[in-house]
Amino acid sequence: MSKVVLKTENLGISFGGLKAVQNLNLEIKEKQLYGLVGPNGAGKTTVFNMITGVYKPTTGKFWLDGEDLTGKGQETINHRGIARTFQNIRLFNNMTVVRNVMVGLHNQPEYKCGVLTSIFRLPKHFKIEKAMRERAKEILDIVGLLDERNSLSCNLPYGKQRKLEIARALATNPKLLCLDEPAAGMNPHETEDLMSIVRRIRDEYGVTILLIEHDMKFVSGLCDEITVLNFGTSLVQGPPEVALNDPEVIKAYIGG
Amino acid sequence: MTKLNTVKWNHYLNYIVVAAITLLFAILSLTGFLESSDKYLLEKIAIAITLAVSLSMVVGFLGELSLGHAGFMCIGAYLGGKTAVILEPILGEWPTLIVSLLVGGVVAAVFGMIIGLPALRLRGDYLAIVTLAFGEIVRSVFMNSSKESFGGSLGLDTPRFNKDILFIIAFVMVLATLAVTQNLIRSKHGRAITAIRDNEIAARATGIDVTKYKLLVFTVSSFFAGIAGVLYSYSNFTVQSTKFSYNYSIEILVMVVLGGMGNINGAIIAAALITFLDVELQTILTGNLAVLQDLIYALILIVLVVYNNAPKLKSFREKYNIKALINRFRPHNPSKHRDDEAKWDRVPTKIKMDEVLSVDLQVSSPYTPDKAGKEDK
Amino acid sequence: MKSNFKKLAAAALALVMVFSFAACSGGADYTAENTEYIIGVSGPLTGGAAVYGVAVQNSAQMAVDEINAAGGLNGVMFKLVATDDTHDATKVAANYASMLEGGMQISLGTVTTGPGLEYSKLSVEDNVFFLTPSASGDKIPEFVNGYQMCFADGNQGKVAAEYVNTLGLSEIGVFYKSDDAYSNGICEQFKDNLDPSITTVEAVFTGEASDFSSQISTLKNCSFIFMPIYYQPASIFMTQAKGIIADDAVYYGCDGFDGLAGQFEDFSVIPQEVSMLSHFDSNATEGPAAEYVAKYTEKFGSDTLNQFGASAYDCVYALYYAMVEAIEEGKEIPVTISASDLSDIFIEIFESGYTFSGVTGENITWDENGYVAKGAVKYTLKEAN
Amino acid sequence: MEFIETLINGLSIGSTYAMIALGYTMVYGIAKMLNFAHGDVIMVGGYMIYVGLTVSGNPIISFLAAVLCCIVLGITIEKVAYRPLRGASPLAVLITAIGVSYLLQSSAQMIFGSAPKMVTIADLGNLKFAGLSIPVYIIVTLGCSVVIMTALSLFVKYTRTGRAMIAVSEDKGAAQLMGINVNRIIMITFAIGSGLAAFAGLFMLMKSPSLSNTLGAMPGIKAFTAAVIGGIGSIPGAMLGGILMGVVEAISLTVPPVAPYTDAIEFIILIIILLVRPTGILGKKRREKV
Repeated sequence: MSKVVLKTENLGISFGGLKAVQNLNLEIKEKQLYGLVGPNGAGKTTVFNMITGVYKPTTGKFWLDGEDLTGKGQETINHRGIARTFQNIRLFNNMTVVRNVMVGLHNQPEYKCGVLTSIFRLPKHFKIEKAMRERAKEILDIVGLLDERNSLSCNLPYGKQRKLEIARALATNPKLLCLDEPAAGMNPHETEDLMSIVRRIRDEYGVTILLIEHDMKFVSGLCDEITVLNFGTSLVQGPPEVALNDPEVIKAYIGG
Repeated sequence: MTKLNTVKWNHYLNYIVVAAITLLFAILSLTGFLESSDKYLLEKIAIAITLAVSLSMVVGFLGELSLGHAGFMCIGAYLGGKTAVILEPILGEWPTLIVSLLVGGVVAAVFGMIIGLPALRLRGDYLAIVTLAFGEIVRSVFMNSSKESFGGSLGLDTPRFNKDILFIIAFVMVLATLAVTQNLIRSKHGRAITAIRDNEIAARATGIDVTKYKLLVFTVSSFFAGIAGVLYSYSNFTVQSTKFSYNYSIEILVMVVLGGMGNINGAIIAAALITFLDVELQTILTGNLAVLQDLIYALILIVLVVYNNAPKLKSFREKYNIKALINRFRPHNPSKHRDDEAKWDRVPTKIKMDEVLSVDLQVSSPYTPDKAGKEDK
Repeated sequence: MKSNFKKLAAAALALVMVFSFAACSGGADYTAENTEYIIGVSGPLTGGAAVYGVAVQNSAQMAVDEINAAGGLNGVMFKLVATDDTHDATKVAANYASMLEGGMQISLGTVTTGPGLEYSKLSVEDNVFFLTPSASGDKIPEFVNGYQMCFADGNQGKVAAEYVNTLGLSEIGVFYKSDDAYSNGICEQFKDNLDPSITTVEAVFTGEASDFSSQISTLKNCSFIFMPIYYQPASIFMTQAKGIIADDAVYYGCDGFDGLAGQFEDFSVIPQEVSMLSHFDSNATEGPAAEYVAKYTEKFGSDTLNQFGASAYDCVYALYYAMVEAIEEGKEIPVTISASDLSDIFIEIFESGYTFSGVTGENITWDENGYVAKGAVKYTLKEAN
Repeated sequence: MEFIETLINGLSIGSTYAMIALGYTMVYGIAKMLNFAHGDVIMVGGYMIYVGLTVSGNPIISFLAAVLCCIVLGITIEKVAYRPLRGASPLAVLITAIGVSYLLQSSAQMIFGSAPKMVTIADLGNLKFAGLSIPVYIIVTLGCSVVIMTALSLFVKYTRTGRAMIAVSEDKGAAQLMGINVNRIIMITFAIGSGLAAFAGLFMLMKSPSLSNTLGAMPGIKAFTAAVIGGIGSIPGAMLGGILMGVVEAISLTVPPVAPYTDAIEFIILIIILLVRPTGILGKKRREKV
């Protein structure tokens, strides 16, 4: 039995009386590819926002590797090992692709460098800059963006922007990588490509992956286990082929 | 490993140019070729550049709008000036200068850090008005100070430094400001700062310590504003708080914006140009023509800004400029693209003033559509 | 593409700067090519205090024109250069340098006190004589080259207090501008010299405030209000105080009140008595003051008629007659005389009991410090209705 | 009794601020720009009243002429200085606004000279009531501003144009897609804002008859502060903020030791309010969709 990376207990949040998510219990195990599916407005992104610290949950708690992270800030949660991508892409538009990834590397202990070191241009500054660049190139290679590394990120096509987001999140060396609709807006060929990238990240880096996706082919082809959300509550949990065929789920999607 | 220390000369070009100009004028000054009006002008230009470069760190790179830069300068001017008054008889001219520069800069920096705190909570215009308010409060405090402390409405009498040398010192400070600003911006820390500007939420999610960097930028920026203030107090016999009103902050902001946001070289050129224009208009348009000063300044401002920024004039701008002219004679060679050649401190940046007013989070919105349209827009 | 435009601008700037720097040859002999005596003055020609600067500029120009029309000084004409400092001390250095380098030999200093201190310190280094019409700061005459045509603030405050002490009041109101050197300067001396048995009720304002209802509330029970402020805010105060402050109260101001009458189309709308301590009476019906008022009004209208202008008019004449006296004493004043040499002559003349009679007083003299000695009169601008 | 008088003074100062703040808030809410030239439109309004009075002698005609002039001026400024920059950085617009402000001030000095003009609109006298003496203009100003605020709220809520304004303020692009002529709406906003500036000019002249080219500068900034305190973009907020600022100013001016610090106190209150409520008292809290 592999260990649990992310565990949530009765996680819930309400906005002005509206219960967006309630009583969510998840257990994501190490190196698992976990899917979060559900119709629009079911509260999937809200779950992401809670476990990455954008929102503070109103009820319940969650743990990463046994450490309680409930109510911590976004930066702290990222430092502890949860990284994410965004549904509406949020890149640093005025930076080149490679620098976007270098921002992701910012907090890695091996690239530590004080402000004064940089201001006075001590040799360490140059050494670290170079090392960061090399590392960023390696990460870009994984998602297949090495050739575009010097273009401005806002000039990339949509699909590549999504991949860049993944690369940036990966650069923060997470234990858990949360992908918010990574395949949205991609053509089937690109989706195929993305699936292999996600698998590769999991296999080579040992990162546990939690993803939200509407593309059922993508989910069932990739995920080991899924949770179906509807109106903020978990309908079914289990392997995709089982969960997706559950009558409740079909009803929720078709609209009963 | 040999490549580690390869210096990118183009990164230091502005530094070299400013240093060369300083040296040139220093030689001219020491050999008696400069009139005192030239020296005053050079002092003013150096102070303006220091202010513009330090403000561009906040506005151009951190992406926060500050309308209180003159407030930090005011603190520097009064505290540096007071230090100079007290210490000059004890320490002599030069040690006093160094101590007052430090005192003025550090105290301004402390206040910069304090004013950086609301920057964590407020965005866009709300922060702008808080910084404006801060500047006015500072001004009011010095204005109403007792005669013995800071001179009150009469102003603080400060020693004026030898005018043959002061502008050289001021330009050395410009170089220091430039070095610190550029080195900071062109490092991993600068990358984090620009990341916050480009997308604060993504920066947080990527683990950037937003609090630390916002405070850092405000602190460093106001440190140099304080230094500029001390220089100002040394270049005048009296420091009067009326000078440091929000109008002066706006004047500095104009330099930064005209220079192109996040473009340090642009800010330097704009600061020099505007100061030069200001002083020339003031001394050329005398008597009955004086009323034309503001008129001409305003017209130049409007035309420049519209020309530089109007979306409709974009194609015109791209067609007729020096680069296009040069490129006609020197074909561009795309294969020369080196690693990371894109100039990241030259990219256009935009401050989203209406960021706070962007679309509600649908799920969380307590406002139903008909309720939202009630009275407030 | 922006930066390219900047480059163009920068190139232009560099060119202009090189030319402007090249234009000056160096050396201190700025007056060598003068063909007229050049008088310089720096004052607020634009901005909130422009009315005072413009009055000085107009009046000084009027005096210069008159002197020139009468043949100048032994055939040599005078020329006035008025630069704009917008009441901002930091602009004075540039103005001073450009005027000096433009051949200025005589100076009227600055119009207002704040920039005046800066000006004094700058000009004392080069020994450029100035006789300021209206920069009334106490410190200004302390400079060896600085003389005032107006009363120094402290003096005004003292004289005003002495006058108030004779009135036998138990409580008076004081209304002043707390961020203004002139207003504070007078107020301080006034309070120091006031009989301690008189209690004061104070109200202040700052900046360019235009709503004094709160201050009026504070002062509404006072029967005598001392207002060492300029006439523009005073006129606002009086208009707003109508019906709130008792009709038989007295408003008493200093020379800043001058010009007040011109502010109102009909001064009698103010019920209270308005009087001031001044050296110039704009309501004069005869004598030099009346002549000046007539000439000025004809040329520039009554908008900017105030004691600043009258004082400036006197300054130009005082300097002219001082030069005449110097020549009579055998001194030579060639048209190319340097500012410093001329300053020595002026200082000698002014220190040796030079007497001048003009619009703002008769037999005006200066003490060794440069403070003016002339009759301060309490003018009643308007009787109580 | 003293206190009531102070309070009334505060309401009077505040209603002028509110009138200016309404203009700021309208323009900000819809065009999303800080119109730093707003204060100077007030000044132009004041001069127009002065010109009207000199020419016609009738306060009402001259006031209406001033409103008209201000509206035309507002529309012209928007067209010449702001519209070409739509879609550019908001800071660029801020700078042209400052340029326009300088332009108006120096033009006014060129045309009308540097001496302040005295404008006596009409002496309304004082109202004696229960031992209080209240100038009538205070009551007029207060009444006018309440009426205008209500009218403006109703206009925005119930008319087609008003609702189009809300739409534009929420999302320009979407409003355009819905067939709203964004340029026209922004033009109307500027027209309304500038018309209100003429009202503010009238109020200020009723209070202090001295008219100079810097008339609108400081009140402009104070009113902007008021608009932010109330929650910029909110019409009742502007009113509330204005009145609050006025009352604070009046109280602070009557307490001798703090009186010189009045401006500072107002700004300190602004900072405190923004720290507690980052979008002002009535400002809507907006969140970015993540």
